[in-house]
Amino acid sequence: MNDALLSLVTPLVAALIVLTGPAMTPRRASVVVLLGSALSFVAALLALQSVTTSGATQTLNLGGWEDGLAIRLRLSPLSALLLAFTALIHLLAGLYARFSRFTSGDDFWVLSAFLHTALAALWLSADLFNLYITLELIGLAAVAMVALSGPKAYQAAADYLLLSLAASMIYLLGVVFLYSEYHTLDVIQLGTVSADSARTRLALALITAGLMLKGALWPLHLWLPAAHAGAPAAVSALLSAVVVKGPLFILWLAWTEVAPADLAREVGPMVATAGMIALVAGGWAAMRSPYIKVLVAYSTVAQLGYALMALGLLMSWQIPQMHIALWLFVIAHGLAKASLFMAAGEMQGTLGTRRLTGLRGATQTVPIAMFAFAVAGGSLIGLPPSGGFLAKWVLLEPILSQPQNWPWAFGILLGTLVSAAYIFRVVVLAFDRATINPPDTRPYLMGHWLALLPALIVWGMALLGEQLIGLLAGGGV
Amino acid sequence: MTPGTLVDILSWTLMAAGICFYLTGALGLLRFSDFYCRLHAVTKTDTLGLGFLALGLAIASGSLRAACYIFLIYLIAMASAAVNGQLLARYKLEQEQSQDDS
Amino acid sequence: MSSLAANSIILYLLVAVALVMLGLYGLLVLKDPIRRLIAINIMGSGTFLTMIAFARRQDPPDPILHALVVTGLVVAISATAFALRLILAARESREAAASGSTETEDE
Amino acid sequence: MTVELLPDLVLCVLLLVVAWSALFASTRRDAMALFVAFGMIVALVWARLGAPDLALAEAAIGAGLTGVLLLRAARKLPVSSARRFDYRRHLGALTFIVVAVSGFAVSIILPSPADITANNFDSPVAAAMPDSGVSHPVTAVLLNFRAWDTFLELLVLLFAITGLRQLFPIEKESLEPARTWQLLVSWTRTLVPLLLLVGAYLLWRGSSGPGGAFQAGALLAAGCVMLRITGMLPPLHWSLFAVRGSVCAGTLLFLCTAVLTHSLGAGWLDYPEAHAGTLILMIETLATLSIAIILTLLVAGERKDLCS
Repeated sequence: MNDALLSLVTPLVAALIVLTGPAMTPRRASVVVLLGSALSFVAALLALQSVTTSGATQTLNLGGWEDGLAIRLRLSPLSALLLAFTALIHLLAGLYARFSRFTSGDDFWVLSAFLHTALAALWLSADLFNLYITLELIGLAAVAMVALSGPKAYQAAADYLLLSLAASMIYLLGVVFLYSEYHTLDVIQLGTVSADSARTRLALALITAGLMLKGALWPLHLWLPAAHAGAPAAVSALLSAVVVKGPLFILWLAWTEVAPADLAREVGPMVATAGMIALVAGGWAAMRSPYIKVLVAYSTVAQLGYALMALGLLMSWQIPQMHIALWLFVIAHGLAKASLFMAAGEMQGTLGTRRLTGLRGATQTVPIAMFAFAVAGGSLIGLPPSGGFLAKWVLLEPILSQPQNWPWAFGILLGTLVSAAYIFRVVVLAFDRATINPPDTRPYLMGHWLALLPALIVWGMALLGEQLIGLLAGGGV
Repeated sequence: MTPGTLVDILSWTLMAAGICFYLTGALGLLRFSDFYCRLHAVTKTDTLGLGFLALGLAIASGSLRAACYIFLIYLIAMASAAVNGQLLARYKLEQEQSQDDS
Repeated sequence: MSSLAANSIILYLLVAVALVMLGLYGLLVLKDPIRRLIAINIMGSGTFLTMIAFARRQDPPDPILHALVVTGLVVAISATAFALRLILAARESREAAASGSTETEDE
Repeated sequence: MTVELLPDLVLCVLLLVVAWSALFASTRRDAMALFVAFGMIVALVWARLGAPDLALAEAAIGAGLTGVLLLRAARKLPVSSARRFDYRRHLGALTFIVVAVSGFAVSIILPSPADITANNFDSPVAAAMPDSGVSHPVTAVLLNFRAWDTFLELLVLLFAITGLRQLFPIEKESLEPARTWQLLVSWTRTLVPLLLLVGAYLLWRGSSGPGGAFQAGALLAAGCVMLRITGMLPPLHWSLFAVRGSVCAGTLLFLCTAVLTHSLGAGWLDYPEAHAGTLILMIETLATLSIAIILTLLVAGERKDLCS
């Protein structure tokens, strides 16, 4: 637990130093925040190691009060993994923001460190109200970061904030109904006492609606493309890679731990169906988008469909394999999407256009960024041996083993085809050497290489596949 | 008729009077045509209405301490009503004047 | 502190749900961002009223729910202030763009 | 139906009517003004429901600070023309609410009304109170049992102010100097010391009765906002260390306490029992400072405050 707390505290300390420190230029701020992220990453890895070697989930009652009174923090293999993942993504995005030519605004550093803290607090919390505050923290930080790209993004940021506030109110109302019935906010305690009743159903429905709106899960995703596409590249990477996963984590907690198993079994197919529709609808919208970043943003909607589907199937079948698939998806998607957004930002900046058609001949003008885009896209499609392939493989195995489950496999197939279509649409344009769109400026290679980095990591995930699966299988929670 | 009921009757009468003033104030707010008249209706009846209400409550409470609290509250409320009324009226007046100029 | 009748608590619960729904409806149909912000705040008041009504089931009222409302209020005011400023800034930037000022159209 | 229900009914009708008219008022300014009135009624309802702490907070925030916030925003917005009365919108809202509330009543309340209002639970708070270091349960929950929530709540304020700082891109410096009337200035001179006194009292009082850091901070912020608007307080330049320091002070002390109790004491935020009361008062004091400054900046902050 010590290491996990350290991982939570370091970015906050970095942010406070940046806020109060004397003569804090953006350059110094970047150094402080990057150091914080790096330390946090190391601490998260240590936490991961300690939780896997001890083999048990650790809990901590804050303030030393008994269960039910204290807020409980919980370090499971999953939360340790997510801590490390968040720190890694922040480190990568921070490095990109530091060395890329396209600045992300002076306040990027404080806000990104704040966002990191809030996410770490979310992964560790096991208290529904505490989770509400972390959600609000994430929402505020994310909106402020969207607004970093200047006045043209304010409208999108304002819409994002209003919806996000409404969503957290709906979530909070659900939490209140749960508390009114069970007199506790603790996830673990709720899991032992919850029963199928009208009030529980209402509460879970409210919680689910709020979280789906917050996490841009289909059909409540309409705010996402404008917000994610409007932000600076490093911010888009953070938003798509980790921010939308927060609500997903709480949704997963609510349905696998708080909800009674029978109710979860009943609702599971609906969630999985929503995921399937998200896959196709999001992919279709991505395919038809005329802008590079909007395409990538819609692809987030589509990819979250996989996660939603894995969650739905986990709820209805209650097999650990779906749990593994869900979180592998989250991590693989996070890394790939970070790379896609950074590459898109680099290409867009170098070629001087936001339009997809501007990418003609990108293989020659911005080869490295385009390579990063293609490699990350390969993971989204699920080409072996990428992280995306690993996740899809784990998801498909139990589906294919039973003939009555094949409709789900059909959905996945359709989703794969659509994602292949939108990625190849970009790649084909990029190979068009006849009508090359000349770059505005000489490409600045550092940013391109940094955009490639997460894509390489996601392909490297396959090497660690066995360990990752074992890690996630070890702790059911 | 015990002294207790006498006090009750007195306090209820005062409170009823206060409520009457509030009602007339509300009526004035709704029916008067012009800004200053409305302001007049609200502030004047508010002061009187709150005064009677506070007096009634102070008598009903039966303790000197509570009566003092209520008196303090009345004092602050009255002062703020007077200041706010003045400020609103002046603001409106200045707006009208600046409109006339242009 | 006299305990409140069960009927009153139910009444307040119903009103709280009505407020949340009113806010939600406003959020769905209104276009003006400031009115939508007001709608969200009304939703919030409804949610907090639910909490306080539930807290009142005990005598003295449940302190945990009261503490949660205090926390919720802070979150609400911070978010409202931020949102209001954001709405104004968005409006200013649109006006600047519309009046064809030196603000560049695009990157 | 009993007579006791009458005041509640009146309050509820008032609440709904004002909320309704705040949403659908004909002009935007009316909507804002009505929303401030709504805040006052909410405070009244909460006082009625036995929550004086919250009524205080709501009155200071919902009616006071939000009012200033909205009125300042209204000054920057053009006057919107009055909208025609759109009966479809009202009808739609009415249908929506009636359906939802009756659905709620039928499915949740009617099956077991006694179960909803039952008082069958012994809160663990009462049992733990003697060890908490304070005697007011809400303060105990806020600063001891659920101190982590309060810590994150301070972070919410910090996030909001950091986010707010970048939102002054093209705002011109206000052309007309703030018009200050003599009456307003003298009224502020009278009121602000009173607010400071009440704020300090509430902070002190918080350990044993309704009150506490947040209410005190909100009142102090109200005073600072008044001073700031009348121009009696110089701009709170962000570049001043004192401003940034006090913005972060609450968070910093909280964080130090957490780390120290973790490394030297029994655990994360586990206060040593003998010093719990003192520690809580210290944290509350700095938290009040932070809350007051941040709320002031959030409500009255201008470009010259935040972007220097």
